[in-house]
Amino acid sequence: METKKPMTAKSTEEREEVTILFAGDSGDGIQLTGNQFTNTTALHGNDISTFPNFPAEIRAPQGTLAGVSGFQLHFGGVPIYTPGDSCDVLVVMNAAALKANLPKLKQRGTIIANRSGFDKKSLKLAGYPDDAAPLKAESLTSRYRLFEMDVTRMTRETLADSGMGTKERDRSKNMFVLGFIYWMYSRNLDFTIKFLEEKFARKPAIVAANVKVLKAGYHFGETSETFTTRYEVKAAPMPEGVYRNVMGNQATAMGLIAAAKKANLKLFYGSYPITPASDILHTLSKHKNFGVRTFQAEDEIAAVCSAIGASFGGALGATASSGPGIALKAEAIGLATILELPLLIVNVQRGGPSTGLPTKTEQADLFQAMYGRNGEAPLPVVAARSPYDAFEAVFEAARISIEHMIPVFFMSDGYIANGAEPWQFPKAADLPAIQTHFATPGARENPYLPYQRDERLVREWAIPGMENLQHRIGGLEKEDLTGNVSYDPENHEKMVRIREEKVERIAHFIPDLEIDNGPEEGDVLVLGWGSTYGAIKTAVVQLLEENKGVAHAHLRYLNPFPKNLEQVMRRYKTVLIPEMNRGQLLPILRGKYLIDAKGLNKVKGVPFTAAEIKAEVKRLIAS
Amino acid sequence: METKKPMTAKSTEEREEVTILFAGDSGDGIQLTGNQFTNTTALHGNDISTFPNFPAEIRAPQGTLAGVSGFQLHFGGVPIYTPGDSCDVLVVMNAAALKANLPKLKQRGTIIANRSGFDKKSLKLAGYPDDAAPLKAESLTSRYRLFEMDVTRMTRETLADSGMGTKERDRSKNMFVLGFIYWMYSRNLDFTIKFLEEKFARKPAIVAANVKVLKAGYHFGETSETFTTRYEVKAAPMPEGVYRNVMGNQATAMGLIAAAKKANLKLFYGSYPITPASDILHTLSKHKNFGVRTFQAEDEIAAVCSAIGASFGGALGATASSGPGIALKAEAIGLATILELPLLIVNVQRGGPSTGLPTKTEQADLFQAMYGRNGEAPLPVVAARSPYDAFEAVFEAARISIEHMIPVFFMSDGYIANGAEPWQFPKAADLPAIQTHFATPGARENPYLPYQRDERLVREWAIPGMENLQHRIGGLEKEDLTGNVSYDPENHEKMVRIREEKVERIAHFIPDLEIDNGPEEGDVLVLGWGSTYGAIKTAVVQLLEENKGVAHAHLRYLNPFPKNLEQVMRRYKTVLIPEMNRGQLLPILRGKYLIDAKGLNKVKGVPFTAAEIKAEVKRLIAS
Amino acid sequence: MEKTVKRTGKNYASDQDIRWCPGCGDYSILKQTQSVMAEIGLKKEEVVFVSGIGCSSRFPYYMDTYGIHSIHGRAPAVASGLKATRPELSVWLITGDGDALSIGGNHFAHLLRRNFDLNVLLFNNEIYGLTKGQYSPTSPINKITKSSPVGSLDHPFNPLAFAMGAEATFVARAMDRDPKHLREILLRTHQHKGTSLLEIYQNCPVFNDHAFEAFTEKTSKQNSTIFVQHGKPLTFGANQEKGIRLDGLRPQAVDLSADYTISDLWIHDETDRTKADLLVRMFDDPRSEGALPRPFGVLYAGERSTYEVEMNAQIERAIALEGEGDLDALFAGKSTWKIG
Amino acid sequence: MEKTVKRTGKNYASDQDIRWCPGCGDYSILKQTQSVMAEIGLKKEEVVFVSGIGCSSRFPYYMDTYGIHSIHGRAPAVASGLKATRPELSVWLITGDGDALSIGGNHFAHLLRRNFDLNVLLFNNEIYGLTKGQYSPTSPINKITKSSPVGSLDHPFNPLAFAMGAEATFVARAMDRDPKHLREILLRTHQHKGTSLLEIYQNCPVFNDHAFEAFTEKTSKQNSTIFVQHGKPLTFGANQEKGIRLDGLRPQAVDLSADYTISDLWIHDETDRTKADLLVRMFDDPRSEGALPRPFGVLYAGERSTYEVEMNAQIERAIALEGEGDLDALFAGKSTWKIG
Ligand SMILES: Cc1ncc(C[n+]2csc(CCOP(=O)(O)OP(=O)(O)O)c2C)c(N)n1
Ligand SMILES: Cc1ncc(C[n+]2csc(CCOP(=O)(O)OP(=O)(O)O)c2C)c(N)n1
Ligand code: SF4
Ligand code: SF4
Ligand SMILES: [Mg+2]
Ligand SMILES: [Mg+2]
Repeated sequence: METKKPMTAKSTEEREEVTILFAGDSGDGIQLTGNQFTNTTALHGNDISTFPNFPAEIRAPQGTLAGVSGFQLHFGGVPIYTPGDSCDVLVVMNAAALKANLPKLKQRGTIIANRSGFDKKSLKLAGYPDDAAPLKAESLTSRYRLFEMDVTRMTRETLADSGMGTKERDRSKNMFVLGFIYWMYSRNLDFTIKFLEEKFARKPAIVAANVKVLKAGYHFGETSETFTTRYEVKAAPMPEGVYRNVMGNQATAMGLIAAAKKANLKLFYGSYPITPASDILHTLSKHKNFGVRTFQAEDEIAAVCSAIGASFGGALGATASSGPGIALKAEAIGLATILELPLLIVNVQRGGPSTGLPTKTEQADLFQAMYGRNGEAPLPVVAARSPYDAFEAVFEAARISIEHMIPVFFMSDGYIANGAEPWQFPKAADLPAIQTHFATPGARENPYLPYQRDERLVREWAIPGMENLQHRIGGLEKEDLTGNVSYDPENHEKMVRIREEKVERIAHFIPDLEIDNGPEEGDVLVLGWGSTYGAIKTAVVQLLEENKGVAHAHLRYLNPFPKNLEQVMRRYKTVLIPEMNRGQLLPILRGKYLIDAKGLNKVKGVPFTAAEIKAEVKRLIAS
Repeated sequence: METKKPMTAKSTEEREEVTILFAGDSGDGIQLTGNQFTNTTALHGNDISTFPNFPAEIRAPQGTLAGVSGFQLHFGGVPIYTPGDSCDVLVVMNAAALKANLPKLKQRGTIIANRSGFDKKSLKLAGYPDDAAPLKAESLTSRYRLFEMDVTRMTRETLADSGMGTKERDRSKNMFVLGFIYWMYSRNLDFTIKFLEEKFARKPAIVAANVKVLKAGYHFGETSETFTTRYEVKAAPMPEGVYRNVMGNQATAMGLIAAAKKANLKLFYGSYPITPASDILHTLSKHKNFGVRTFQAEDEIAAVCSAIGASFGGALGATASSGPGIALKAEAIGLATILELPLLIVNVQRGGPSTGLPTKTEQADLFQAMYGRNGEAPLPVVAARSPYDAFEAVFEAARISIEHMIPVFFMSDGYIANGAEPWQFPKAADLPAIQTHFATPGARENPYLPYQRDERLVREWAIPGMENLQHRIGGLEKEDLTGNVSYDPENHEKMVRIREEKVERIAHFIPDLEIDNGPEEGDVLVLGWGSTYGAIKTAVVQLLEENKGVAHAHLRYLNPFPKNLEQVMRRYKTVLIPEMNRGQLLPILRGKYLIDAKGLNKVKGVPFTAAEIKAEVKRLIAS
Repeated sequence: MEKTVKRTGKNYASDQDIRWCPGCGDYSILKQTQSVMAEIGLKKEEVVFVSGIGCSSRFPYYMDTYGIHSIHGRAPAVASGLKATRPELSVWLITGDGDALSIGGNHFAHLLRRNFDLNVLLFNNEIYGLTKGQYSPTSPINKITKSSPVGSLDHPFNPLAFAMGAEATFVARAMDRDPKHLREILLRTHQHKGTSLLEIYQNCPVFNDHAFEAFTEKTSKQNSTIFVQHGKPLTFGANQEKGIRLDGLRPQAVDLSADYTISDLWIHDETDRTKADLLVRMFDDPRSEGALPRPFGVLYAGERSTYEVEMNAQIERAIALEGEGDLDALFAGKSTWKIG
Repeated sequence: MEKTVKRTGKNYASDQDIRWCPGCGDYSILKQTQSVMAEIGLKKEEVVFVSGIGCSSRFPYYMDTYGIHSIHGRAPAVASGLKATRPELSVWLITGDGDALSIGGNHFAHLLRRNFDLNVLLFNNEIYGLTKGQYSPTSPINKITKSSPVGSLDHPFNPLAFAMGAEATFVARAMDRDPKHLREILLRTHQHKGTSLLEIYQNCPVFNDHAFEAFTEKTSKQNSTIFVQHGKPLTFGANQEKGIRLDGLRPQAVDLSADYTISDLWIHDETDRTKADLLVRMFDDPRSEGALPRPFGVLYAGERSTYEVEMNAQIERAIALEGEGDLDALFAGKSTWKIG
């Protein structure tokens, strides 16, 4: 369908950027609504960042606070790095959604509320007192702009003669809201209509109903008297090119496929489902035509061990999990360390300790990645900074793993995994080739020594099927060169040092740390890693506008560190390290360089806001 | 039997201290010989330290280097802290034993060699060239004092009319050597005779044979012309009291039993066998009359989980393993962290990574204890410094665990586990009582809140069977006070901080760090933890005799650190931290206090020698 | 654990909001369990629910008893330690098909062979519910799920055959949709001394609706289920007009109206392990041609001493033999010496 | 993996010193395995031995093939990943009773149900050898060991019954002391397509000597062992003068000289799972009164497609359907937009 630009008396205002938070019951289709708006907005040319936030329960009790599902979406005609500290528009489907999310709304922000979600029962379920009328409360009406609309009723009416039951009709509620918001932000309905047509290809009645409601919502905006203004957010000045929208777990899956392909290896992915990592498994399992072998193992130990077996056989073995599952893999990762085989361990971090907050985000597994094994077992650690960056970062992790014959940790988190942003995806041909380091089978001058190394300390990879290269490896300490079992004291120390040095030497094969933003020296360096990128970036951009002497650098490589890290740190009076944990990178850097870096820590299961980082930098500059 | 002091023309020299290394094939009964000499020598009143060193194989190929079993024993009339850097006397039963151990013999040291262990076959098995005669080699005879004796032949002859077969007779070979060494060091045979009588109570013929050979060895010393001198090592000036000999694993087992008893709790020990921790299980399983429940679980995960279950039920749950097994427990330890129940996790560290060097010692699991879990999950860590100290240290660990309702790591290692030393064991009545923190069942004014805390942040322990205190706990983040599941951001941060602070506050309930030896301030502080104690102690004693400005302090508590640790460190120009790893305590202290402490690291599966530490201190002072 | 106060099922409910999806089979199981607790008259403080992780494993939160929601797959180990030290408690283990048979398979098997006296309720919905719908070790082959978009490859476990192979002493089956029978079998599960395994077919309307339809729908259930009772012949059908006889070693469904009478039928003997081995193998896909009906009820109830009884007996024997442990004697060991 | 070069068992030996105790049963198994390799004519570079941890798990070091000595209990998972990606290799998994049935029980069970085409040699010595003598999940109850000074409490697993419960497709038993039979069964183990489980009774002279004496000693073995062969009646005794018949569902030992003739006997049908279920339950303590003999040989050999075949078929189907994966199309996904 073509959405004709309606002739209307309503005015259109321009906005640089907008944050909308859709919130409702987990059954209300909030995630779908958010995703649709995201995609449409991406096609519109805006820069975007999203953050879905759903309850740990599959279907938490309807109407309660625990059951609230949210989707926050920040888009603009300027570069966007986070889903937004707070929102301009809060769309709430029921009372619980309002109660849970009102603190996130900006002063003078807009509330769009589904009136029928505020009936007696809904108020009670949300835990309001018996006589409460939150939408009427002074405290609300004086601070925010409220638009009530009876979404439920209007949806039912729209479908009055569809022949559908009430329950079925109610399922389209979210389309009404979506249509309305499309109107409000002058978007086009095409993408969503196409989506509906594909999704329900076999159920034309459902397509028709949803499209009808979607349009009804759009037209409601146009015709209703309450709404006098719509907004226009211009396309962002993004680099020229072709874009798509991508979520972190998707990007991770694609990065793995690409790396295997670029190394000419089979990809074997052994995994056991766990939130928020499961979607990597789901995505990979759809791409069997790339020769990807996904193996849903009986547990995390089997998952990583199967990946080790695959790597021994000459594939790129990969496994992913989240905190508790990674803990289970520790012993096997130790084995892989001493075997010196390629292996990728993906940790999509979530709130801990223990089962913790399964659906929330956190960065508290860095210690585990660095130190969570018995014995001296250092391994490279690479972290993604944002959903789309997961592609490049995991590709890098795989490159290091394959080229240096070493297991590598790849750190993502719940925020990256489920967040989405536009991605100017690369051309396959432009991706660097990854060099495998296979031994030469057949007749040889010298016998194959599995633990003979090149100048990078990398051993050759001989795999079953290669003639004359038969050898045995295992978890016992091995003799230098031969790989035979050795209990010799000198040899042990030698091998421990070699494995350590081998990690260190990778520093020669990774780029130096660059200043992402800001002066090359100055008052404060905000040094981040992982998904704090967007918040730090936003904060530093703003601080620089305020002429503060602050810069931002972001570590992708956490082991080994870039060669110039110390130098960079020493160029600033203060180094601030924001982490969504209680300080993990911080003590490592302090201990290594004896630099009195400061931490900024948040452990709430939700990302930093740019404001929090700004405030801390200002405090540091002032003090 | 009473060993009559023989009238002999031989002279007796006095020695302050002596180190003997017994070495032979794993089938030669070396460990038994060493243990017998240890016990007899302890009864003699000497201070002692021992270090058994056996191959990873059950019965490695006879006669080969891999099959060599050693038992080093350092005793003296002065305080003894280590099994000795090098040995005065090397007893070798075969060529492989000589080849493997000669480097450990001091210049001018004594070799006692079993001649028949140097026949052609033995030489070949030991990997000597065809025409080698190592006992005749200039390099040997010029540097050491060699006594050859044909133990095998003499043993066989002694038992010539015993009616036993050759193979059976040969089994008593070690008794001949033991008898001879008893003569050489003027020891009494009683203890060993009594031991033999008890061990073979049902086989009097075997007792008779062994005793006969033992005496034959003793008399051989007396009568043989080769030996002109015997030695006397006077009793050591040890504090008055009653002593026994104890190995680290035994002391650990007893400490656990004692702690449970002093807390009036059942002891439940869930474990899966692993070297070098298994003996704790073996020892505990013998003491069922203390109500100790040992449970040989199907794996390490079940072991720790069963202990958690027992603790939930109101027992003291404990589990032990070594590196790889501890790695497997990581996820469950995270659970225990968030449950806030007593739990003792014993790590008898061995060489790593992975399966590593199962029978060798190392300190490379400190990182794992501190950081080897997902999420923010700090736990107290307590380390033993020597075999007998394991008793007190594990008792302390248990005290903290029970009194503070928190899982505690107790760190031992292979050297402590299997080493032995005299122990002036305490009176049970003198051990401090351990206070449990049970809730009051029955009718209550206020409802029971499982996560309500006292000023130490310790929660009350309510266990099944207690009326009106029913509650549910688990691995999801819990609401402050109620313990209900909570995904609230603020609550999460609060709980993370509380758990952290709870560990920190334990610092108020442990002693300050004291200087073990040396001045209260000065040039170098040697700061150790764990089983490096003896080597550091010996080194610092010697350095102080040389008037160096060096002191020794030893950390028992690794988390939290003693309150005064930073102060103490700052009183010295340099802090040296020797560790049998690549530096684990070191970066933690550097990061925490920004003190430029230095590491001295050894990762060879064998302990530091005092000389190594001395040399490094001298180097530091000189530079 | 004797009858003391008269209680109803509701007395066993905690104050926590229940967070299962509407229509989830877990509700029925919760209700019947609470009701059985009341019927037995268990003291709330002497009951402990131990669970792993999964939708089903949320169960303990909803019981006003002691409870521990442990980690994925490890509930059997937690319960073992608890029962070993507190044999007098009534311990109930709640687990799912993933929790018990995927990550927790080994602990589950070892629990069965050790035979601690506790009750295992295995909520089998043939899917991973909590992680939003991946196939489980009980999902039929070729199952299309999020992680198997073109069908799963893994031949499924037969949970009760697995249990028999792991030396279980009590093996039973029930379903959420037949609360009366479920209740009856819950009672039997409680009564057995030893590890009692009750597999409960539980519908997950969100991720695996209809998985057990053949056993629960009016139209099909009479021919696809058979409710076994000790000492009774195996009959089934709308009017119990069919039965199972043994043709040599092979169970065979027969029509009672025709060539066979009730006396030809297999008489259920729940104490007979060989017969139980055959019964658990009656595991045909109910939609397949000539499928035998799926047996429900107590398939096996053997006798074997329980682990905690033997463990405590060893301790009592040790005390009888050596006397109550004396720390001073322990410390001194076998040989000491005196200085000074 | 076809016959190519004529080799002897020695060709398959590596240059490493063997580090088992003198007299250990492992030697015999090593020798027969090498000899079978030669007989089959496997190419050394196409063979992989995967093991866990234990004395037995040292095995790969002694073979001049590819080998991986992994971690305790996890060899099945390692082998699964290997076989999934390299279906053409001949993969042999070496494990012990502790490795396979204690820590590794779950992986072992899942391997069996998935039915990867590989061979599992389970060295059962009823003890933990490498850790110096603790009881294992196959040790008889009341076993006195280092960790059970007054006797173990755990009812043991019956490994082959466990395997049947875990949906194994091939289940066999042999022993170190009967090398000829061992060799024959090793060959069968190799030939089966799917996960072939061969349990080998292996004497540990150091920590558990005599464990299988009843089956290996001249005086007792004729009455306590029965060697089954497909299609042949179950006979045993010094002169095969005894046999096993089925009395209803119960195997019964009978004397052929008396009331029964050979035609009354149970005919072994290795493809019959029900019979195999009964056979694996012939597990009496050979020293007990009226003990049935213990069966050796191939007890079950069923057919089921292998995991790797199905996995690779899915991949080929996907390629046939969607074409070889194209990275650019993957990156672009379903909807893109252009800027500039
Ligand atoms: C160590 C670990 N791995 C994975 C998970 C994720 N996880 C939670 S429950 C579950 C499976 C649930 O399936 P089931 O046991 O059948 O329970 P259901 O939800 O179906 O009741 C998984 C894989 C976890 N919590 N912990
Ligand atoms: C994670 C882990 N736990 C424990 C051990 C110690 N361990 C090594 S082998 C073994 C058991 C060996 O028994 P089995 O599998 O029967 O092999 P056997 O030595 O008898 O051949 C144990 C407990 C280990 N190596 N790793
Ligand atoms: S996902 Fe399925 S099993 Fe889980 S609560 Fe919902 S309906 Fe029940
Ligand atoms: S301990 Fe036993 S199983 Fe291990 S090598 Fe020695 S004899 Fe063999
Ligand atoms: Mg399930
Ligand atoms: Mg064994």
